[in-house]
Amino acid sequence: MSAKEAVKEPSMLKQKEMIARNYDLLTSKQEHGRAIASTFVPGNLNELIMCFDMLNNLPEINAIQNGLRRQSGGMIMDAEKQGHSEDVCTYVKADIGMMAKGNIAPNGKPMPNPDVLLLSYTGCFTFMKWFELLREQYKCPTVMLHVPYEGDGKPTKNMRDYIVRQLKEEVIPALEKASGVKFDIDKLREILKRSAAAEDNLVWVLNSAKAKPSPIDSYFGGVYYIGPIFTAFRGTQDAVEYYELLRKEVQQRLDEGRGPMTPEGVELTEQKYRLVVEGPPNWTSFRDFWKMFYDEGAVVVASSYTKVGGMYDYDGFRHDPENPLESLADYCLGCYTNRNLPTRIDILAKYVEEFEADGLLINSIKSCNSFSAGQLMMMREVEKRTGKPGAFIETDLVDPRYFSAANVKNRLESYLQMIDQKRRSKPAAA
Amino acid sequence: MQTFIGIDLGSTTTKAVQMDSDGNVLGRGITNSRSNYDTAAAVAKQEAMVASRLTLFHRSLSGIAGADTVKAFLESLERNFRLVQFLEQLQDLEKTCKRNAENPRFDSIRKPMAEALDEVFVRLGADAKTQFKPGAERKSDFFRDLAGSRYMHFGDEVAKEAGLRFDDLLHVYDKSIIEVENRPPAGDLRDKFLAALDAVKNEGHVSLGASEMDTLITGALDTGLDETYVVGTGYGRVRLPFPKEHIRSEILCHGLGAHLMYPETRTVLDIGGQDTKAIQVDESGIVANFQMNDRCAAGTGRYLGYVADEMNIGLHELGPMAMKANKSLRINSTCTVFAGAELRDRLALGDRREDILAGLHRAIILRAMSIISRSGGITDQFTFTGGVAKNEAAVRELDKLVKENYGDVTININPNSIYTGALGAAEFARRAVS
Amino acid sequence: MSVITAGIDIGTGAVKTVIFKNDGDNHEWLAKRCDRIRQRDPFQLAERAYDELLEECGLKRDDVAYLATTGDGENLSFHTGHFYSMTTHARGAIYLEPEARAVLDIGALHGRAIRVDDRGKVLTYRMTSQCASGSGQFLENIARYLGIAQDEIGPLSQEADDPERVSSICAVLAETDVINMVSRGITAPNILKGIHISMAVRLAKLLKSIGATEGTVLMTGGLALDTGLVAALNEAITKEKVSVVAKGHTESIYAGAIGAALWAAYRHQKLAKLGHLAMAS
Amino acid sequence: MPSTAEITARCQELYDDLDFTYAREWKAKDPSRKVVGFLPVYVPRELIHAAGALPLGIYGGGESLEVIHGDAYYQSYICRIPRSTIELGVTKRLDFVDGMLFPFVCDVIRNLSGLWKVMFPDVMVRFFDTPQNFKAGVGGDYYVHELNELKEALEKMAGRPISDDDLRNSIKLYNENRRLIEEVYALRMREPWKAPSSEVYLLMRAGTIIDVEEHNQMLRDYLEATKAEDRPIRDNARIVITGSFCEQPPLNLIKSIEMAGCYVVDDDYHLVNRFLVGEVPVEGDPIRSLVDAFLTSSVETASKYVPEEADKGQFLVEQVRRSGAEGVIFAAPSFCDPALLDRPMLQHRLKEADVPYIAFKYAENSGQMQPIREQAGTFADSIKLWSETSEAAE
Ligand SMILES: Nc1ncnc2c1ncn2[C@@H]1O[C@H](COP(=O)(O)OP(=O)(O)O)[C@@H](O)[C@H]1O
Ligand SMILES: Nc1ncnc2c1ncn2[C@@H]1O[C@H](COP(=O)(O)OP(=O)(O)O)[C@@H](O)[C@H]1O
Ligand code: SF4
Ligand code: SF4
Ligand code: SF4
Repeated sequence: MSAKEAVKEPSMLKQKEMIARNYDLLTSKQEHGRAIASTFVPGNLNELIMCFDMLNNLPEINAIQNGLRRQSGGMIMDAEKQGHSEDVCTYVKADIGMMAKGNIAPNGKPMPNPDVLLLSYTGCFTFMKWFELLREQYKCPTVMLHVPYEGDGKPTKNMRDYIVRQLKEEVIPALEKASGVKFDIDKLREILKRSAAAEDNLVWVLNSAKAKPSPIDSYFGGVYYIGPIFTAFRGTQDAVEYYELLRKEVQQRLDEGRGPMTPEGVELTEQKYRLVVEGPPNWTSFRDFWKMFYDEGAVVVASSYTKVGGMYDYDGFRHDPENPLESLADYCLGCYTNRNLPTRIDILAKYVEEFEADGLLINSIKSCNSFSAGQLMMMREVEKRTGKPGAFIETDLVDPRYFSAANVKNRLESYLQMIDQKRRSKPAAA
Repeated sequence: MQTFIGIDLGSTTTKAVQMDSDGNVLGRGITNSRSNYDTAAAVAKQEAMVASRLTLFHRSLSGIAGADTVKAFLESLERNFRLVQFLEQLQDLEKTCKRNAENPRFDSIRKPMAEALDEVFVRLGADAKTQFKPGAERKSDFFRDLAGSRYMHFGDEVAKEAGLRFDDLLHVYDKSIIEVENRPPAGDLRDKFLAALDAVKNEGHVSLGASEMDTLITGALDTGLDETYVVGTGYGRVRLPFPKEHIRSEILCHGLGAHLMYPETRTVLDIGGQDTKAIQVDESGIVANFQMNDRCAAGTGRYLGYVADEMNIGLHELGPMAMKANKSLRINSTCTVFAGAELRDRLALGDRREDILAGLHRAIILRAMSIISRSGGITDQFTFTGGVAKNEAAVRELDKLVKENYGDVTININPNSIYTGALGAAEFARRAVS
Repeated sequence: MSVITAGIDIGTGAVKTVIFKNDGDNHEWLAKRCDRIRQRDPFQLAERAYDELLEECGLKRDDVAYLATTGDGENLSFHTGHFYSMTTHARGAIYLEPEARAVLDIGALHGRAIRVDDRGKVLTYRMTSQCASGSGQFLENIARYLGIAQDEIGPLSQEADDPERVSSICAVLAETDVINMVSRGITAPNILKGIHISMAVRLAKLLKSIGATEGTVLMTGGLALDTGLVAALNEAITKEKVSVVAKGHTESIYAGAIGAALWAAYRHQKLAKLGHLAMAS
Repeated sequence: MPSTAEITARCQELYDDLDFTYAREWKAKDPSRKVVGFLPVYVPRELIHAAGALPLGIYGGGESLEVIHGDAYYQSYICRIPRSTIELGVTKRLDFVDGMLFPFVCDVIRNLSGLWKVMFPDVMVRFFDTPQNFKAGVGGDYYVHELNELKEALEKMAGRPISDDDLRNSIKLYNENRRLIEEVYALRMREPWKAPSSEVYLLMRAGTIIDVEEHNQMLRDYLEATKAEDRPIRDNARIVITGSFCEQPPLNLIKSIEMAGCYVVDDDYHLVNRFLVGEVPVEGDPIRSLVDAFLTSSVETASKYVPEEADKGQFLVEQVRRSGAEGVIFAAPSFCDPALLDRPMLQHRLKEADVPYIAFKYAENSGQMQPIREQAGTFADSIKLWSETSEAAE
């Protein structure tokens, strides 16, 4: 990442500062004594954690940070040396490897152990094993919140009741115990109000990509936009402000007919291809990966990855202060990977249509069965429904061994040339 | 005249196709790929140009001589041309081998080694004449293969006679052949053709008058073949010294190439040295979908290469041997490197070579079927391209499996199928100008 | 009373045969021989080698108390018993290098790391997977491609000044990587060293995963003779901050056969004690 | 009375038959009959049986199915069972199946349920979830609802109601099945040479294919037949296999382990047969009984959460102790997240208990047995050469 840094927009600076502050808070636990909960991005109950004045440490985010800094490769190898299989999710191994290396946070200070593991079991099997593994190391209280999978594509009352039951009988008591703070439902309502406000602006920003040219990149830029709301900031005033700021900036680009900014500081305004992307990005070569897109004039107008930590556009879900626990349950149930395949197909097909995309590109992640198992069928179904061609590339999240730049480039280029050739042959139809 | 050239720099072979402005193929050239990509591309291109010249000879001669004469003449011309070319390269090889034999490693055997090399090359030179006799059959047209197998043969003889280790002679060869084949092609084509024409005269099989000769030379040899536009493709394309707009992805080139050969093609399967690609094209040859193997070379052409090496036979002998199988054994591991081991395992269990080979071929095709299925299945017509299309056992298995899974579809296999990518590239070159 | 035992190791690349005379804890190595298989029937080869070797020692088949096979020798018709490769390599390694606490057995297609105790007992092990990435065969192919003889690989590799790592995991695609490197003008020593480093890193990982953290690691199998690999391995081990030293041994290639012959002696003794001698002859 | 060889041959025939002739014929006997396929690890077969349907275990395509279309649905880094299952579907080998249950094991089978819905819209397809919370009032209540939903779906499919007595009767039959299966396992623990692991394996697989009453008879016959036969004792080590609860290893692998010197004295191959431990009460509300059995007396396996850290892995340790095993072989399918993520934790527990173990991976169509023999053989060698116990066994 030696390339020169682009001009930073105010929202970027704000986010950077928020993240730094949170890491500083986490690593200075000794001083302030606030308890720490660890949990996952999908089904992240940040509002609830905030109710107990606890800090939220998300191991996936640490893995991403380590991936971006190209530290993850070594950590994964360390975990494999400890006997973890080559075949399993690399987020887990990066996390375990990080522990072996002294659990150093991105700010260079050691990360204190969590006081409670909040196993919000949402949309991914690996989560369960991940926290069983951490529990073995930390020997700390662990509380399971089982969020049933929407096998039939919709949440049922039984599912919601089950989650609320677990919140009341398992999660809340465990958090009370870990933090020493009593649960206050009114405080939760307050926080949820702020969540909903930020969510409105996020959805607006994501929908701005319907414009041509799109003022944002909904994947490579998108992963930054979802940062606060998917992590330790949903429900904070900071998040509310961040999304207001972001919306203003996007509004301005929209008004001026400008495209998103690339890391090299140029605007991608000449957008030759509009794509919908399914699947998480690769983090270890994030910049190179992105460059392959903008070098060809490809912009991502919608993506499913920006819905893993909460789905706010498809069926309009918002956190609801009137029904706090129920809305937390609905939030968990609706996370992207907790939805069944027919629903995921529907979501993607609608994106292709509503964002007038040229096609669906799937970045299939070796690590992630939750995302990846079934994606080939999804691609074909979306092609069938939209009549737009799909493409399939394979990489990994944080394992540099599984990012073959030449391969990805070859596939991406072939795909884009194919779209191009198609367009040229039927100028009238297009 | 204007010509358009497509170059397909494959992992195993490099192919070139030269086309005129009407889209007629003038010549095709092929060579083995090597570490110097520029040289590989240059050699393939030169080979295509040689073939183009032969086409021109054909064209200009057709007006003035009977069909049999034309045929005999062209046969003799090409053969003699190849001989001239071969001797030139052999000379280079000899010089290089002698230089490499001066390595301190051979200090103790310097003299016998030098003598042995002299002897080997004397025999090779004499042998070349028989190899290129009228009607003689050669194993391959690549200098590396041709010189290599003869060198092994004479090297073994000479080493025995001189009491030297064959391994040492072999080692000198291994080192030298790399140097030789990575040197850009030397010499002028025109001179070589003139020399070959002389040889044709001397052979005396074909009698042509002086004026006819002149017409030929001006009509065929002196016609300019401009390289109007060149397009490169293949896995090594990014390393070709071409600007970006002269490069096309191999998927597009294969799609278009297959379409040119068989306009009704809707599904293309290409099995090359390192990759297997399945491509769906529409009625104008535009790619609609594709799949290829990546990260793992299991079940590609190289797989057969390993098997052939293991059995110590030529690639082109594999297919015929597999055809003699009584049954096809089930082979599960398609890991290219383990293919040899699996073969050995099976032989140890008492299975027949032919049956194992049949199983290995089926394994490759099964993998290809998966990739096809991933790309969207097979729609009539189906075209099979790439080096493995030359293998009859692979073709037989494919035929069976296609019929079983997709019913009665037309399966096209062109004798020039290995040039599909280069053909597509040449067409892209032609379109870029028109 | 001394007993004669023999060990035959049938590998993918070569058949190794040894004969021992054992007297309690004294083992005298009488004879050895290694035949490269090269498309021949390994069982016939083994039988011939065995008989010729016996003759060399002035012995007959009947003089041998226990013939143990290892490697792919399970089905050899005239053996007394069979031990699996890791069992025998462990024992052979201790014989060759009594200080060894781990064994790295790298042959044409396999790689195994074995942790052993001072009596040659296998404590833990790891094998490379079914994928042939980083195998000896691969190195052999590359050397051939570069025009380098097998015994030159090691010395050349140690001349490297700027080794270039191979990125592909696949042994076949890595060949293209290497061709690419040559095309970029990378020198043979740097390429070989690069491959050695890739292999060494994996092997070091293998070693670490079996918990080999101190003492000597003895390399057995054909690649133990590759000094370049041994050097790269020691560098990789140092990087991993593990205090072991990897060593080759001139007789490393016989480790499996030796182990088989020695276990044969042990087993023979045990069976004799139990009165099962009939089984052993 | 049939011999073990005859029983095994019958089981092998059922195992090899990827056209599911037995189930097809069973169904053809009566137009009201239905067949419900299910994948590993666990479904309450009692409920399916009570609906008058045949529960049919679908364990992928095994070693003999040539997968051609399946790879079009799954990337190379996903295990084999979903792709061969898809192959079975695409090649119409499952066209007679009226319903398919995809139980919760991992995300692969979970997602396969959606795939099936898209590809086979005429089949009753359900993702079957079991609770990860084991309190009667929390997970229990949820599970009661889930089972009732499943019951309604089955009733709709079968076109008839399932009465409590139907269900009680089915529970009774499966209780008998569980008892007999435990007897076979106990026999093998005592005298492993009398019940080779490949035979037991096939016998257990048959239980997932044929009607429960028929299987009960088969089990009785087998137990009887082993008594009558004398088989040679071999100098083998005693081991437990774990991690093979979903995609199944090829039969050759199971045989290779034994050939390399290991007696398998316990395993987790067809866990559905033994998922509920002991008898399910026949009195009272039968749905509640099934729920309670699941909550309080079911096996520990990777896809079930273990609420207390201290309990994790104890089931395996207990299995080793009870079966008198000398070691554990972790045999997991390649790319199997549940088995492979669980493995380090189980290994820690074994280490604490001083139980030796080895681990390897397989695929249902693995062809090369050499590495497997090598590893199992070395393991057996080391137990035999070094452990004190096997000295006596000689
Ligand atoms: N004469 C032949 N007979 C049979 N197979 C052949 C023959 N020539 C080449 N092949 C096969 O074709 C493969 C090379 O295919 P090719 O299309 O040239 O690959 P690439 O485009 O990757 O260079 C070889 O690995 C070999 O398996
Ligand atoms: N002098 C040497 N230097 C480097 N490698 C060697 C040497 N001699 C043999 N080898 C390698 O050893 C391998 C054979 O090893 P071996 O342990 O005998 O294998 P196997 O037991 O499978 O037959 C060959 O593939 C070759 O690459
Ligand atoms: S499997 Fe996928 S969703 Fe689960 S932890 Fe790994 S990357 Fe995240
Ligand atoms: S399995 Fe074989 S072909 Fe595939 S990646 Fe490994 S070495 Fe390469
Ligand atoms: S084998 Fe493992 S990963 Fe595959 S479906 Fe079964 S449980 Fe899931």
